[in-house]
Amino acid sequence: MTKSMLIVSRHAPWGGLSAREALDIALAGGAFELPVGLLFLDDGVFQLLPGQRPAAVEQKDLAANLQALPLFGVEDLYVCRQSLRLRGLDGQPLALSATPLEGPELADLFDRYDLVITL
Amino acid sequence: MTKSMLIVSRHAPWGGLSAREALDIALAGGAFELPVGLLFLDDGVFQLLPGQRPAAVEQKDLAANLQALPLFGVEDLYVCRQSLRLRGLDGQPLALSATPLEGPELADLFDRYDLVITL
Amino acid sequence: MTTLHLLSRSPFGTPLDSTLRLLGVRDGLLLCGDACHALQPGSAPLQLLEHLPDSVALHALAEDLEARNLMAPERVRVVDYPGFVELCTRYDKVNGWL
Amino acid sequence: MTTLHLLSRSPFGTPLDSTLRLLGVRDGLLLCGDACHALQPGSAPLQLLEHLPDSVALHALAEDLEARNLMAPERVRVVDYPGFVELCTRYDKVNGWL
Amino acid sequence: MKFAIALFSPPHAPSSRRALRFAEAVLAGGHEINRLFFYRDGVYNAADSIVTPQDESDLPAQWRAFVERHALDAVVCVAAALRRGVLDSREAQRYGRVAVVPTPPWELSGLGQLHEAAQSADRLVCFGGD
Amino acid sequence: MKFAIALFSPPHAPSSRRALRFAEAVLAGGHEINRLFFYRDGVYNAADSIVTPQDESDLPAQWRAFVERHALDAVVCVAAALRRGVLDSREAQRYGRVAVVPTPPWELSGLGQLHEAAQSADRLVCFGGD
Repeated sequence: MTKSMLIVSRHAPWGGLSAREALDIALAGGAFELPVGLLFLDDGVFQLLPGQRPAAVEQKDLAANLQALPLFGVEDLYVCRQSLRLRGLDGQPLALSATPLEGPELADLFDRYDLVITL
Repeated sequence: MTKSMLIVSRHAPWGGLSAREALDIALAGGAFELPVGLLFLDDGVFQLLPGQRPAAVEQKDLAANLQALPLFGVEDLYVCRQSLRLRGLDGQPLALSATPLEGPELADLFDRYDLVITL
Repeated sequence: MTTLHLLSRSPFGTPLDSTLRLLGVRDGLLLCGDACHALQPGSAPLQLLEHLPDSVALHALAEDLEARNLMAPERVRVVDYPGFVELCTRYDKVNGWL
Repeated sequence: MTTLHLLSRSPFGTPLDSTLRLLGVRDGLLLCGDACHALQPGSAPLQLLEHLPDSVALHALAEDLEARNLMAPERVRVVDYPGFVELCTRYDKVNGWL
Repeated sequence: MKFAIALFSPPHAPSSRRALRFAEAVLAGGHEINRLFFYRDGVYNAADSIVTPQDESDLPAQWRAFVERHALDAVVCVAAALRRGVLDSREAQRYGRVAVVPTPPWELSGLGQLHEAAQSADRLVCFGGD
Repeated sequence: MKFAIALFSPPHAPSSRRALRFAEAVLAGGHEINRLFFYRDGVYNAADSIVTPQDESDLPAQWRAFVERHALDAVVCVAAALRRGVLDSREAQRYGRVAVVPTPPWELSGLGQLHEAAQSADRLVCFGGD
């Protein structure tokens, strides 16, 4: 029986390798046709903001990796609404469509997956 | 003219190398007979608690390094009182005598030193 | 499906509340490393832990309490490594908050 | 003696207030890296910054704002690397909050 | 039960030792470890060039002895390892560098090995942070 | 003005690149750098075994080129480097390991060099964190 995996990405995109290395786990899971979900939590929500230009700090854009998620079969994307709200981002347009969750919906999400990896 | 250096140690003693590497800078400064001060701030105040037994996690005790400070001429030890208070430690006995400072006294301390290194 | 959540970072350096919000009512929490400082009497993190529903089981790794000269409050079960392994078998999955 | 304080970590991951408490009235602050997220409109860190005395000069590194699509509020002076170097010469010392 | 254990922290982080003591207790408790996976800064645990001060625990040596003694499957993520300078002799030759991870018992491979281990284990336990 | 610059973060942290761009601007502005000091995880910037993905900035190579071009004094803290596996050929020989830091332009030395640089500089600037 194939197990589902929830990957929780908690870090902003250009402050280190964390966001990239979480995405790599998601894409690898998708490439193996595993059921993978991705939750953007805490500073991880900054990955979803449009109009970022990481070339300004000589970093590779993650946008391509994010857009590749559905191509790799990773279609279950979630974002923590409380994390958005704390950062003044609630209601802002996001570059990627992710299901906003809050309160008990988040615990329910954890509940539905067989495995969780937080980065 | 010799410059004075304030070293700000902000991390708990057994959670990584930060506390040890801050102390090493202080001891090296003392060995060169430089005027060095040490401020325990934020989680750094946990370094001052008595009765710790790092052997339980197979780590070397920092107590010897802390006790060595005056021998190396590092006698100006300070602790942030607000950091103690936030951790429920205000008024607790400390293993090392450090001058408690708070509010504008901390900005004054920074002001008095020629150099600051925060770890 | 129940989750055992591992916490190892200091609760004063990284906000604890955003993690605690995600706990399910039947989940468990294991404090290790600097996360054990959350048990410091009179601190805000301890208050947050005490406000968790009774159904959430709290645990702490013995060696990390001993290293830090901390006492566990009555609600917190102290475990050694065999106990840590046993906890992992009892919950359906394990999530490490890095 | 005045100090230029460098901040590079996210203000949501590590508490900003304990650092801001230590600023002298004539000190300066330079936000770089993820610390620039403190300028996010409507966020708590921005409120903390706005409550600093007017005598504390606020700066942000241009490239980090651009990378994050952030606008600096009027009070914040945006600097490039030559401006960063110039700031270091203007203050008596520089303290990096790692 | 079958455990997959992942480590994301370097040997000088307490979570490296914690992961090792946990792994020892897993085997001592009659359980099985189907794979150890080293990702992010965890790849440094396989670096052969680390010199630990004599009076401190030598985690890279302890990991190596543990892996060898129990003939465990110990996989180091190759992408994470390359950018951190942890190379085996094949990668070192390819890029004209020196090898700092010995081949046996360590193996450099991809993230697929993490998923495979997680799929075939009863529990995945990740160690990281401090 | 004379600058002493210390770096505490590894090449894959943004503060490594920030420190380098700052150092370049210091020289471009007609100032002087009396020493670069690499401490804590900053010692990895001198590791010769790091292989950066082709489409990313290769900070260890950029640091090396910068240090060589301007003939700078670049000191790597020996205690921090040993425990992180960053060894020059002398230390590698002493401990029976492979060298992952080339001798020129890098030099392994003690924390006294940080103090000496800070004493003789007009400004000490430390880079670390993210």
